[in-house]
Amino acid sequence: MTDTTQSASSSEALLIVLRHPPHGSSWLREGIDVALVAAAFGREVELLFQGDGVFALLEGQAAGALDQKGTHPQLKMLEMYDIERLWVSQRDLDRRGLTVDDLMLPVTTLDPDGVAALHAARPLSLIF
Amino acid sequence: MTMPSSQTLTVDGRFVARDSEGYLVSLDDWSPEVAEAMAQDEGRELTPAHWEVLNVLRDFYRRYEAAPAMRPLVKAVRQSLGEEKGQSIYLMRLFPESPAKVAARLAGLPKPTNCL
Amino acid sequence: MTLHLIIRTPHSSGIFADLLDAFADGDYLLLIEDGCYAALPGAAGLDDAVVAGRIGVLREDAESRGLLARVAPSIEIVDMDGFVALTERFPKSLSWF
Amino acid sequence: MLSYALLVHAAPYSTQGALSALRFAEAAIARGHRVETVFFYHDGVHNASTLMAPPQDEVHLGERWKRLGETAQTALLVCVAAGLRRGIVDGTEATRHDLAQYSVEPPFELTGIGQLVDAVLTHDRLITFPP
Repeated sequence: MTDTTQSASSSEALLIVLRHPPHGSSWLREGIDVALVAAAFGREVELLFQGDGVFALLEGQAAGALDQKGTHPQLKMLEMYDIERLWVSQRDLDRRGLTVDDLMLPVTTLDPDGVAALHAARPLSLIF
Repeated sequence: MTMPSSQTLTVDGRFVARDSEGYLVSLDDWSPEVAEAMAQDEGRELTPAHWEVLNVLRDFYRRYEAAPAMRPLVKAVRQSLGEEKGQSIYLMRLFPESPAKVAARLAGLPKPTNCL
Repeated sequence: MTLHLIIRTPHSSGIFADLLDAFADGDYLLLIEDGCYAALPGAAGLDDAVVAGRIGVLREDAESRGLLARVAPSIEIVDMDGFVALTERFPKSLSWF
Repeated sequence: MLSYALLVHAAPYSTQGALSALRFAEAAIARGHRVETVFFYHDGVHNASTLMAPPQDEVHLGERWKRLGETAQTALLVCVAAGLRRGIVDGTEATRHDLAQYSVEPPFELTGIGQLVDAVLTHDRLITFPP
């Protein structure tokens, strides 16, 4: 398990927790929008993919019906906004029959204690 | 045909509709000639240095389906055109007022939502 | 320490699982809106061992749903004023939906 | 005394969230706190519609927010990006986007997501009211 609480520089980072899958609702897009704006303002931002939010990272996504934009290009854009810390709940991957090899971006996995520790260590966070 | 709502440009005998702030009504209308005409209409001249940046923006949009804020624009320019040009002061000189906004408009990217 | 707020019934998808994964020592869980149904004794979704003594239900929302007399004994009943008092005690709150 | 920001994702009348947020705000003020900002995002932007007309025997959420804005000097901020997509625009944005009508008036104010980030960073507490 990776220690989530050590990095002093991150204690004031804004943690955006993404819990919804792409396409079916606008939660994921609107959550990423908040992350991008915060980063554009120079704030350190981290993302935690929990629950159905892990589906956001699934490899091989495309635009939706009626040309609905996907969120995968937004996720690929994160590095341009210097958002580099992506945390994923290992248990939520397991529950959905996925592994990190199914994901489109390099991530750091957390066990349940790690998820709780990350939440506890970040004074500023928003769930989408 | 889309009704030109406010200002039209005529490029190579074709009408190009723009909204009241000068953004293209339909992004499909964009071409390098349209960009030149838009710039001329705004009293700007597009040099090769301007075009390098417009091309970075169009490439950014193709990859990420979004127009960048200033910081990621600077980063994208630095990645494609080098350290010297990847500076906000350089972009400010090319596109005074607001490089991310002005250059995105000329590059035919969607109108931003005033979100920043 | 975090105040967790939950507004869905315990039978809705995945929320309680994700919340419990994020629940740390010293945290508190307040059930509001449809989350109040989790205050029934034996309701699926909440692991008593995890949250015993650290869980409350919003009085007004429980009352309007016919739950007030049925709330499990380990769950505190908190009114709107008490909700605000909880946010004074806990510097951070997270809403799960 | 603490300063609060509330984040409202809930549309009026569809779910209980907007009402919970209002009642929370009123209770917080009654305990001596300041509710400095309410930020409307996602479907919560519909709370700002000036065209809301509920039956007379139901709470008028638009009026209640307005009263909060006027009596407690709470800033009622509406995300412009979320609003534009959903037809929640003020006069300025209507002009900007060549629209014939608008649906937002003061004390509601269209702003960017940056104001939400700012509220998260500067207020003592942030409480989210989902749909």
